[in-house]
Amino acid sequence: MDAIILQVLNGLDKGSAYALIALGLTLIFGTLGVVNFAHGALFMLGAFCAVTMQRILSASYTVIDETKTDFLGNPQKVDVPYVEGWFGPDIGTAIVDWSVPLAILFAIPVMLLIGYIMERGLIKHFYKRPHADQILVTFGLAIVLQELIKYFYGANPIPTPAPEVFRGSFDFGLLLGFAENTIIYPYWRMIYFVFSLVIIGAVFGFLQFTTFGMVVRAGMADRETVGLLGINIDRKFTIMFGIAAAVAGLAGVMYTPINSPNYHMGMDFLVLSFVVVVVGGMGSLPGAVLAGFMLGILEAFASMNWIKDIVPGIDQIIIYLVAILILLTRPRGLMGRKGVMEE
Amino acid sequence: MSKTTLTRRGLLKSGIATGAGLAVPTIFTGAAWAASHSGFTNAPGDSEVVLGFNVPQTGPYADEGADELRAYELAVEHLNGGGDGGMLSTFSSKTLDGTGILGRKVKFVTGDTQTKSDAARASAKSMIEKDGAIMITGGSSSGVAVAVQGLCQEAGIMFMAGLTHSNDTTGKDKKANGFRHFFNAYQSAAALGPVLKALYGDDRKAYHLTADYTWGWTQEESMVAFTEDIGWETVNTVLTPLSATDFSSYIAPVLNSGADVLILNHYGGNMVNSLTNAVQFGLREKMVNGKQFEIVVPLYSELMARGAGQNIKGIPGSQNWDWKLENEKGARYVGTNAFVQSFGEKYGFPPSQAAQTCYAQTLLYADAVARAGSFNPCAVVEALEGFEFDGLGNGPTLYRADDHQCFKDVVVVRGKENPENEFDLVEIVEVTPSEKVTYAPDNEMFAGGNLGECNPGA
Amino acid sequence: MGILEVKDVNKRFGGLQALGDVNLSVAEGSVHAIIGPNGAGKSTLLNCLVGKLIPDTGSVMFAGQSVLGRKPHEINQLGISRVFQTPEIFADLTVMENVLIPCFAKRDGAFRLHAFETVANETEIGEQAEAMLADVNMLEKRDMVAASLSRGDKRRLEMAMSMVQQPKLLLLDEPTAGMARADTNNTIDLLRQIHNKRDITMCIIEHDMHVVFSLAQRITVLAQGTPLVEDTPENIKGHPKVREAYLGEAH
Amino acid sequence: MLGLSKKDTTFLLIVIFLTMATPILLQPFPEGSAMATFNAGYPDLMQRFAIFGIFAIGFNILFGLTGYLSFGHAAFLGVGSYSVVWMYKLLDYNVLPGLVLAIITSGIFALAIGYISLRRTGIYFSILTLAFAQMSFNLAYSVLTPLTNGETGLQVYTDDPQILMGENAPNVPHLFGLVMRDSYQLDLGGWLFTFNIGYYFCAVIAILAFYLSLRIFRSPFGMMLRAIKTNQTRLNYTGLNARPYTLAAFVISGMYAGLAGGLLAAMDPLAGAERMQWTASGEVILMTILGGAGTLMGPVLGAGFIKYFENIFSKINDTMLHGWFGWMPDGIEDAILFVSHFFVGKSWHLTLGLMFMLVVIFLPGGLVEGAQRIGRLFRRRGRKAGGPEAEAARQRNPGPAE
Repeated sequence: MDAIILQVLNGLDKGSAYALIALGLTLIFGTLGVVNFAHGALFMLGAFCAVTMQRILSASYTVIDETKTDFLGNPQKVDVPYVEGWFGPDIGTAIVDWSVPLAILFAIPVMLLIGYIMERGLIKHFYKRPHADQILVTFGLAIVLQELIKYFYGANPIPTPAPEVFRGSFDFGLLLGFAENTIIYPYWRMIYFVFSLVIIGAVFGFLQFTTFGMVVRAGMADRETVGLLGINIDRKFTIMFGIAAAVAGLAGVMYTPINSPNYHMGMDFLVLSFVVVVVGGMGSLPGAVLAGFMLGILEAFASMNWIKDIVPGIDQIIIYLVAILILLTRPRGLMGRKGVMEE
Repeated sequence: MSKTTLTRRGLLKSGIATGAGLAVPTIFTGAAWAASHSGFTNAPGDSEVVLGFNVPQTGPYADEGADELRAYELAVEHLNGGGDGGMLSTFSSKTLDGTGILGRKVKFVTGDTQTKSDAARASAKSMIEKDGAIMITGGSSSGVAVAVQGLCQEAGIMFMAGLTHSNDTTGKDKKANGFRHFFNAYQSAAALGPVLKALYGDDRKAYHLTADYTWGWTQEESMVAFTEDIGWETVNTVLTPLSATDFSSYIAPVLNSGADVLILNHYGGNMVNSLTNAVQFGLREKMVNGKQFEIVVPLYSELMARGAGQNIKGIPGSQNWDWKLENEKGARYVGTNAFVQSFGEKYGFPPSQAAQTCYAQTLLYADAVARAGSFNPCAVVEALEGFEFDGLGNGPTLYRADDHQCFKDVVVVRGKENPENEFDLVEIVEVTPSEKVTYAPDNEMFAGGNLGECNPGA
Repeated sequence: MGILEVKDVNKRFGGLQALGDVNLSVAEGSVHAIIGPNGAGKSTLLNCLVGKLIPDTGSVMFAGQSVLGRKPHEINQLGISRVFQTPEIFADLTVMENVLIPCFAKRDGAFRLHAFETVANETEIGEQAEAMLADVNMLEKRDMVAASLSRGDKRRLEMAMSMVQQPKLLLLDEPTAGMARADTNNTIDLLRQIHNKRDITMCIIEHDMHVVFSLAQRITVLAQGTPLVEDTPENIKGHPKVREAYLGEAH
Repeated sequence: MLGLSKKDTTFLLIVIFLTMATPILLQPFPEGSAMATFNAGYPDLMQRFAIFGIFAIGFNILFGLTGYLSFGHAAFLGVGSYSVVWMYKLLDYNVLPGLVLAIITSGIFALAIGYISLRRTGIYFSILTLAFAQMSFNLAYSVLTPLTNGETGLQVYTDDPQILMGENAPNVPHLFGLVMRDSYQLDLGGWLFTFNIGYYFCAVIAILAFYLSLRIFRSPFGMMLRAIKTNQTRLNYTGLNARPYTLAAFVISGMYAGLAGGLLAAMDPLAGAERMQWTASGEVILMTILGGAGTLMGPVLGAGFIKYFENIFSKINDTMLHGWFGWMPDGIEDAILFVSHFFVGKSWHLTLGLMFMLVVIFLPGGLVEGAQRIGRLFRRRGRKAGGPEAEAARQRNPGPAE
């Protein structure tokens, strides 16, 4: 029982990442009809917003410390972050420590801007092109983006820890009456889960309760009619693309303490998030979220030892296996609409 | 089929009258030149010799590949008499004098393995077929090393392995034309065993998480054997998919299993992520069975340590070499400082163990050619087999003839609590002497392979 | 006994009774029209005939065989061809290819792996297709991409595609929908010409009374999923039930 | 000739000529010159051009004609390679039994995967094929190691049975004694041409594969496939069953992929699991679209383009750059070197990504369209573009996104 609760928790948190990426992917697909292979790259760019924030905050000036020597026997150069110089070591360290949460503020405008530029500069010209062309051009863009990141940040993962106070884990087991250490769960992962719920809720609320959202939803259902009503749907869709980019970016920022970001993390998530979107059903936002959490939880279960003992290697294929089973029993995924991307 | 032919390089550089259509059958780009340099693939001309540096330039190990490439360029510079000569001055064999190899200027070509066996072989083939490389070296994973080693064996080219840690490289998949300077999973485990006992006692319960591919398995097998040797109990061994990025679902059950040590048989991105996750779950603050919970990472690398950041603090593991070795452990490791000095002067930071092994391999090859007096792979193999040397930073070392594996001291390190700078991430706990990590050539973990005959190609 | 016999067909969509006890008999060689106001169930009935929908109860017999449970392509192979309300053609293929495909379907059946033959060498089929194109006055457009045709030409192409298979029964779903009067008249002429020349049984679903009364020999009036009357055009014209059904409809 | 129209026969003859002359055409620069780096006429790369050409031609039969975008063709590539290496291990180094087995096993795999996946269309089909291929890759890399040798890749060991191995039989891949890696070299005043047996073996098979694809394009079957792409509803109501047609196309293209995989192992006796990864499926998609989906030569051009970048651009390093630009003043040289670093050597992916974008933005019909535009420049205005490619290009879906 405790093992099951544990894996549900793990699954929820894996699922949060899948759901957030799939949500953005579906937003872009549903509103613009564009298959965006660069969406994983947006997630990665978000993560590197956190890295950049960390770099900015720890921007340093060099002090030569004559008392020590470096590896070549020269006097040791010591980097002192400006913030430490300005605010003193204690506050300075604290600010650097909080770089990931601070990066959220930084990432929102940056990602909106990147989304805006991408849509206006590139994606816009591909609305009427075949999906194959969209795939090729966005895949090319994804490669370019990740190679640029690699050029400036290297290929190695870059540690971006959570603030000190959020490190460590919480013992759920004690809360539920199990023995100590049976169900432990890191604080940051709980934050990530809550954060993803907030973002998902915000996107749904935005689409449900604002006029803007209403128009976009109508546009998702029937673009031409909405266009005929004299509403400038294109402009709204540009904003939607920015929002989707920001959702992916925020998912990336918050993910950095869970796994150190590297330049190819976007590609790692890309294929899985496509599977998630399709299992959820093309064009369905609730479907994407549901499928994200479902596949996350199933993946966590499949990694349990006794299941792996019965079916060796099941954790390697579970997502794909489930995807196949679902698509064969439900032709359009969990909540897909008819006629969307079936040609 | 006649095998008399002219190598492209020899032909062009020597200025033999060409122009007439001259079609001659060859095997590979076979070669025949001066009497002592005939009958093997890509025999170099009089003026220069080409080495092929095949390292990952894209993909997750690109930074490690970049460091290997730096070391190779440095080695070439030193072989050609440039720079401060690096380890040439400390190397026990004195045949290399800075005039290239056997009087030929050393040139090199580079390629991208992409850390995929296919791409690595394609890249190596282009070096052999197009650029006339006489030796291929490099790589950052065992799959690639085994694949390229196999190719070189077939083509009659020398292969000096870069970073490859799987037992198979000099075990099941060993080849006559291939040599490994880097240590292996068995040696890691053998070196770690006694140190772990000293650190954590002999009454421990270990839980293994293992990357689900060949290297991971050999690492796990070795670690299980040696930890059980010191009295530890193996609670469980769990395989994790190579493609996994989030290890939470594998790590969460660890505490509950009654284990008090977690051994992460992971490398690269897997290792960074699994370690980060394990620390995140607060495993290291827990007390289990009345003991502090501990994590062990058998194979360490500086770059991975940097990726894992502060999570690495206090985590023990093993390395082939460390740049602080000579300073901390004395003159036995002579060469280390000379190498660090010239590398550091040129690039501004200390070299990684991957860089050191690649630099050493290049020198060892050049020296073997010089001692053999020929580039013929069979002559080189003969010169390297059973070769005992010193002064390349690892202390006295033996290239064993039975399996072409180097036997030398293994460095046991631990993540430093208070690093002074970003390169000073680990502290040396102990150096396990080479006799403690030496095994019989027919050890069962290395069984099944066969060196075969050396192949000179054409 | 007609070539098409529909008996007691019922079809429900959830709470909606789309078809209720429909009985219909189409005589061989005749032109039979099915008319009715919007939502009368005309399209549902048609879809039941071609295999897109399966009725809940009842039977549909064609030339003595049941079509129920058969897939659309099987029903076509039995000899029923269908023309859509908006022309369904192979838009990316040439006009000639559009007509060749039904010819091959007629000759080779639903599937044949003729991967090593060459279309250009199939002279007999080519001649068939050319003759058909000549019949609909489109021979000079044979190498045009179908997507670039005018709407009227697309309609004619689609009819040519159906006709070239020499079906026993041709189902037409509002063949003049959205057409100008002149186009409508052209279409009527075309259909009449085809009927006379090839003697094909036709079943037309239509909205436009002008078309119906110009072509049909028998008419079935459908309202709320049930046939009201079936009779000759002359008798239908003044029929009170028909007027009642269409009352409120702007016709 | 050969059941082809005159135009197609000419086209085929041109293709045959280009294929046979590849070892010369790809060595435009004299050996030892600064530009020699850009020569591609060495056996391994030429073999890859031919092999990936076959892969892409086969993929194009499915994607170019029917529009079904498979994300799982790499699985067949891998199956083909494993089949050949297993034949080496069990019988001997003759490539023929392996290649036959490769085509058969990949055909069986394709039949099974296609039968299930083709129950869905559009992106649902794509994801089904992706799922099957990824499962194959993940299992081949780990659990199925006894069958695939996992990470290391399947290879021949000296203690393998090799029951047909004769006394003096070559212990490298060969065709009845014709050793694949043997080459003849021709030296012409500084130019060096390598005529490799393996390449010509692949080239002959590639020409056969191309010929077969040409026949399919011109056949009623090919026409039906294009009809499926443009309007499946109409096809059904025309009395044709789309399923067996798509399945046949899927199996044929799967067999092409298996053949290509088999040839990879025939040239180089090792089969790595990465061949089955989704990136390999992605690569063939990119090749096809880049060259021009639905055209005859496009996929081959796309394959050549990508493989050229992978193998040539990745090898350019600082030493070479210095060799080219060293004569320039230091400041300018540094600037050029700095810019070059974004595009060559370890950054070759970036160049490739940019190329994808540029081609798809400016040449929606792929490289073939580019070639046609250039061709048109040289032809008189107003003359209708002829030739089989123009026909194929016209056949390609010009319509908007669905």
